[in-house]
Amino acid sequence: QADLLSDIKAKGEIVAATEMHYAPFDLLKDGEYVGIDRDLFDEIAKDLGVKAKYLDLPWNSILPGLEAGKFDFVVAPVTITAERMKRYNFTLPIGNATVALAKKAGDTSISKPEDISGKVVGTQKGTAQLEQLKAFSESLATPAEIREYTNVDEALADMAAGRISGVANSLPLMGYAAVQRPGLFELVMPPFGDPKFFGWVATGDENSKSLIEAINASLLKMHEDGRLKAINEKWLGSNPDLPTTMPDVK
Amino acid sequence: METELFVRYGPALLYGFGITILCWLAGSIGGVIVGFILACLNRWGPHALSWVIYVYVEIIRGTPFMIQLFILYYGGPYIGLVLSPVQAGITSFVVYGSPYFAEIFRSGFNAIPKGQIEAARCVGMPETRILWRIILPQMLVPITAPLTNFFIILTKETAILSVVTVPELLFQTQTMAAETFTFVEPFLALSLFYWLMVLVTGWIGAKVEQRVTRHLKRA
Amino acid sequence: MSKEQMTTTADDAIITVRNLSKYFDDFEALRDITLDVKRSEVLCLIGPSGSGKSTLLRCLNFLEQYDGGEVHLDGELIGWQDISHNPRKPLSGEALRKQRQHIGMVFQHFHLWPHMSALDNVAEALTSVKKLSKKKAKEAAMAALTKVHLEDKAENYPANLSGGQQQRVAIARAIAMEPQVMLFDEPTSALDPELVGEVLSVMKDLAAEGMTMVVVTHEMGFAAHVADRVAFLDSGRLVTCVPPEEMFGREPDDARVRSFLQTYRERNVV
Amino acid sequence: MSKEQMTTTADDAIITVRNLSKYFDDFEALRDITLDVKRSEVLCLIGPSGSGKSTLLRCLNFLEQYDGGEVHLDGELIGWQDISHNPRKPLSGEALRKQRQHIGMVFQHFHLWPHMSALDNVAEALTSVKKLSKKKAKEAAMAALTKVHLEDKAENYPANLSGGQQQRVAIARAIAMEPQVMLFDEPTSALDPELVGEVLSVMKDLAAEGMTMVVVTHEMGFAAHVADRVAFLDSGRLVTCVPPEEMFGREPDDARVRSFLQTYRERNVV
Amino acid sequence: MNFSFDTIWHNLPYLLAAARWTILISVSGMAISLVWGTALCATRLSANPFLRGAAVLYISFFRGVPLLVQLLLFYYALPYVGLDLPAVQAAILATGLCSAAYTAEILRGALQSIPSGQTEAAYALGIPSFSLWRRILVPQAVRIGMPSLVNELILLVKVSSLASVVGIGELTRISQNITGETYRPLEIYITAAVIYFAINWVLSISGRLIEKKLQIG
Ligand SMILES: Nc1ncnc2c1ncn2[C@@H]1O[C@H](COP(=O)(O)OP(=O)(O)OP(=O)(O)O)[C@@H](O)[C@H]1O
Ligand SMILES: Nc1ncnc2c1ncn2[C@@H]1O[C@H](COP(=O)(O)OP(=O)(O)OP(=O)(O)O)[C@@H](O)[C@H]1O
Ligand SMILES: [Mg+2]
Ligand SMILES: [Mg+2]
Repeated sequence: QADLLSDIKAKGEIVAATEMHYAPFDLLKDGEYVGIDRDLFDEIAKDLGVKAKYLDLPWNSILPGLEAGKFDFVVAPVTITAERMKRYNFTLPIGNATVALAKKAGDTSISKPEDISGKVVGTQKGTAQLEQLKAFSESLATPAEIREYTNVDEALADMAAGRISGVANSLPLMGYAAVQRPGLFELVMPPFGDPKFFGWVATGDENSKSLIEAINASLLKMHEDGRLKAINEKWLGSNPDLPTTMPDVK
Repeated sequence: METELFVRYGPALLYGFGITILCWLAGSIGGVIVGFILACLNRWGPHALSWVIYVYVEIIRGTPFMIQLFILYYGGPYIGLVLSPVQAGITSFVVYGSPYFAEIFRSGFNAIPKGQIEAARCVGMPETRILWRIILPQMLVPITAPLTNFFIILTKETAILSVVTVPELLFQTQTMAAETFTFVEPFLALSLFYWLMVLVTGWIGAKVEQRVTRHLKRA
Repeated sequence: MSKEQMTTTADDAIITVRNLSKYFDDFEALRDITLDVKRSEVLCLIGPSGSGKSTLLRCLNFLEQYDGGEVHLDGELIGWQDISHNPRKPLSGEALRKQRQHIGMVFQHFHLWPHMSALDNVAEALTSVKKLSKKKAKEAAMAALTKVHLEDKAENYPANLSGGQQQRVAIARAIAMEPQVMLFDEPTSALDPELVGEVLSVMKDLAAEGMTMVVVTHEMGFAAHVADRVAFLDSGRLVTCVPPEEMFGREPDDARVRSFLQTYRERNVV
Repeated sequence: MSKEQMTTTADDAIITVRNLSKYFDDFEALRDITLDVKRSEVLCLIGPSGSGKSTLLRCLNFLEQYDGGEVHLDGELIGWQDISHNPRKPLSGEALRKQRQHIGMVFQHFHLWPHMSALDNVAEALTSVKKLSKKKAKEAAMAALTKVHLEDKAENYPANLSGGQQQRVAIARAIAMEPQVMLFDEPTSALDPELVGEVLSVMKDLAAEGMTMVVVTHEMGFAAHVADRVAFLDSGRLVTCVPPEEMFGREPDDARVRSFLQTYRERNVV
Repeated sequence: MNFSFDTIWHNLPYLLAAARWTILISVSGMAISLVWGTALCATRLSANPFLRGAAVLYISFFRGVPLLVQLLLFYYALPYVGLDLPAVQAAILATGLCSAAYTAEILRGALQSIPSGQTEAAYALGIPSFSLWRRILVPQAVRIGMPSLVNELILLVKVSSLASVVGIGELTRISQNITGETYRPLEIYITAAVIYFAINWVLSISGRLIEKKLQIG
């Protein structure tokens, strides 16, 4: 029986894939990979006593790549859902994935999430946040029209171009966009829908179990010694309340 | 392989296929027409115009479709050009394809021996008639294959339309993949649909080629 | 120059060539050719290979843009908009087309359209230029093909015709248009003696109907029989232009012409 | 048929044609041709346009796959793997290539390669078949071009050559290879009388050097002067094959031949 | 819209660095495409029905299946049969082999318009088929097909962006990533477009030069 953790330790290197296109978790700044995931995982690799090597892949090919064994682990933030848990092994939460809304700066018609009622809102297709947004929209008097984009950039670009009034995605992402282009985007508080969390994933089979356990242990250690807090404050300016046990998912 | 997936996503996939075919046909036929006009203007039009056409061809051909589409759709509104996704998709498809077609037609023009055109001029045939009766039928010999090639390439370029939320085939298969965490099945469906289009295009191309090369077959 | 000369041109000249010259890059293909072709005349051009016969013919319908001098057809300047202007500007395509309608041509290399049957090759211009109905055009084309004994090959593509058959299609294509002037570039090069005779008689008929013809040929016998005058070209210059009796009948004055004709004479005493 | 005939073939025959027939779809282009060509012989093929002269020539080097009968070169069957087998299977490309190296050909339509200069047209096969060095090949090519008086046009592309010049390049290209047998398809059709004389003398030299030649021609004078025997084809059949004196010297027996030659005789009394 | 030249200026070095991958993959792909495409075309026209059939099959497969899927096959499926190609090689091979199918068809089309008499002339001289192709057929086919070939090579440059699915940070990918950080897609994409244009323009000009050089007469 192969064991991923011992393989990695024997190699002295863990190859982790992500899409370097999900600020503030993963981004390419001045040609270098940085972000919350990077900072966190560097620490974890240190704990494991191995070197971390990062790969940039489009989201479409990350999970197929994982299954084909082209790399060991996915450090992209993946929203923890029941359906996904059937197929993959998740780590403990590493970020808040609750949906939040961004609007065009200066748009006075929207001051709270419910104001999207009857308006057009964009989001990334195939995400857990889309499901949340749909559910939320249904609960409104007049539901919002929801447009799905292959990428959140395009949704934001379309909002800047004036075709849509809001973009919904995970709270950290929307917050970061608002900070980066203050004159253009604005975060609408509070987040809405069910609280959701991001985790990292490994293959769903037995031999990645030990790796997940080791990473979880390392994460818990970071919870305690304040490294997690420091990293989050560096990127978000605040510290999300992340659970230290696996959250309940329906 | 989970076949019930196809039952569940079948209608969406078919719908996407329809949109793909619509954009592809409208875009590529428009592209052929514009390309042909460009090639003709380049050959018979005033000299200054051929420079304009050269610049157009080089710029549009030299830059990626995704970026053109992005600029048209997301940049357009800044100059007051607001298009719907399908409108933008078809427009940019026509624009994107035309320089390639123009170049293919140019190569076709070059392949006709000068003497045959001289012979046509000598009997006083008008230039348009020469184009239709002498040049076009013969230039189809060398260019049917490249034309078929490019129609086939365009079938797959439709995938890029998903960037502007055109609900085409790739868009639908991505939804399927994201919602079900399967990869083989959606890609299989995608490949199958494209393959179908390519098969039909290739078949038509072969038929056209057979027809236009009739005179080359020696008994 | 020329303006005065032109006005002195005999009234019955349909083509007047004045001081014509043509360069291919540095190579002087025609030098200072001056020549008249009278209405209904048959003028044969003879001369060594590469002497400029085809080039001269091609200048007459402006397939070559001549560099110096002028060519007039029925008093109309061929090809150029205006001779005084420098550099010269060619006529528009449409104007050229009008001029060329009156001038038929049979090419040295035939230049048939390979994607059309023999019949369609002949019928094409009848529909598109003469505006005959499809049916009429086919009939007329068939008549022209019959003149050159090709009625049974009407449906063949050029690739499936023998060399002589191709040449005859080219002749039929040109004569079907009934132009005022016909330019023939070696119209019998691929024909057997019998057919040469036939083509000769076709041309005699045309001449009788008043068609003007300029014929490049290497067959002296042909020239002797069909021509009103024979012009001899050498290295791009017009050496002489005289009736055939003078050219072939007695020992020519010019040494170049003499040596040219000699080999022929010797060989043809069979 | 044939097997026995073959063995009775005269020893000095280099080409033996037995019961050759060729169809284009339903059209019978050659019917039952039987013919020998002796070593160093010059055989001229004459006959009306479309009678099958080019087709016969093309069968000799298997550019046309003949349907019936056989062609042997130096005792070797040309083109087919095995004649008894039905349907016949052609030789592999490589084997055909070997056979064709010994047979040169000048085409009726020249078939020069338009993207190569005259010199390169001639030099090409010298490097790729005879494996001469580039330099040697160019020298030999230049020598061949000089033989046909084209040394000053060596750098021209075919499009920039006159008809006669193109034909001479085609001749130079074939003779530079020094094959055992040469097939000429109307090698002088585009040449003026003087050059016809020159080519004739080139061919006489080749014959003296022992080359076998089959020449399709429409110039009876040429045939009379150069041929050892003259074959007359009509509608795909070999009507007669006799020495030129017999063909031209006295009134021929065959009515078809007689009428064919008549027009020619009349016209060439210049 | 406030267009930010700063963003462009700041990120240009990274885009240019990424363009190196684009160039590496597409130039290597072109080499495969042209050489293999010519061979494929010859096979497609060969007298042997099996070779011909194989070429037809090859062409219909590589034209029929989306390149993305081919690339995924090369990278993710070949390991199952024991051929584990590194990402760059897989990308080069996939783009080159796919493009060869198109190149072969372009050449085949062009070859058809070369009069058969020219081939016959070569046969009659006993010119070996390799020389026939190299010296007589290909130069003329290239002249006639050059605009279409340049089309194909330009498409190859652009399609090299698919290499991102196997983790190569080529130009399109990096510009998307930078967009994700700067939220300035128009600026970044226009810059990327200019870089693509520069690469393709070199191709196009070379194509025209070759075309001129091969012009007859
Ligand atoms: N590929 C072909 N398909 C059908 N018929 C053909 C083909 N090639 C030649 N023919 C016919 O076969 C006959 C013989 O042709 P061939 O070229 O051998 O004649 P030829 O004797 O050389 O005539 P010419 O003196 O005019 O060149 C002609 O009637 C021609 O129409
Ligand atoms: N396009 C061209 N470029 C350069 N030189 C040319 C061109 N066309 C013809 N020539 C040259 O001009 C001269 C005259 O050519 P032309 O075709 O008029 O000769 P010709 O008298 O018809 O000869 P032939 O009897 O061999 O057909 C030749 O020496 C030829 O090489
Ligand atoms: Mg000439
Ligand atoms: Mg013939």
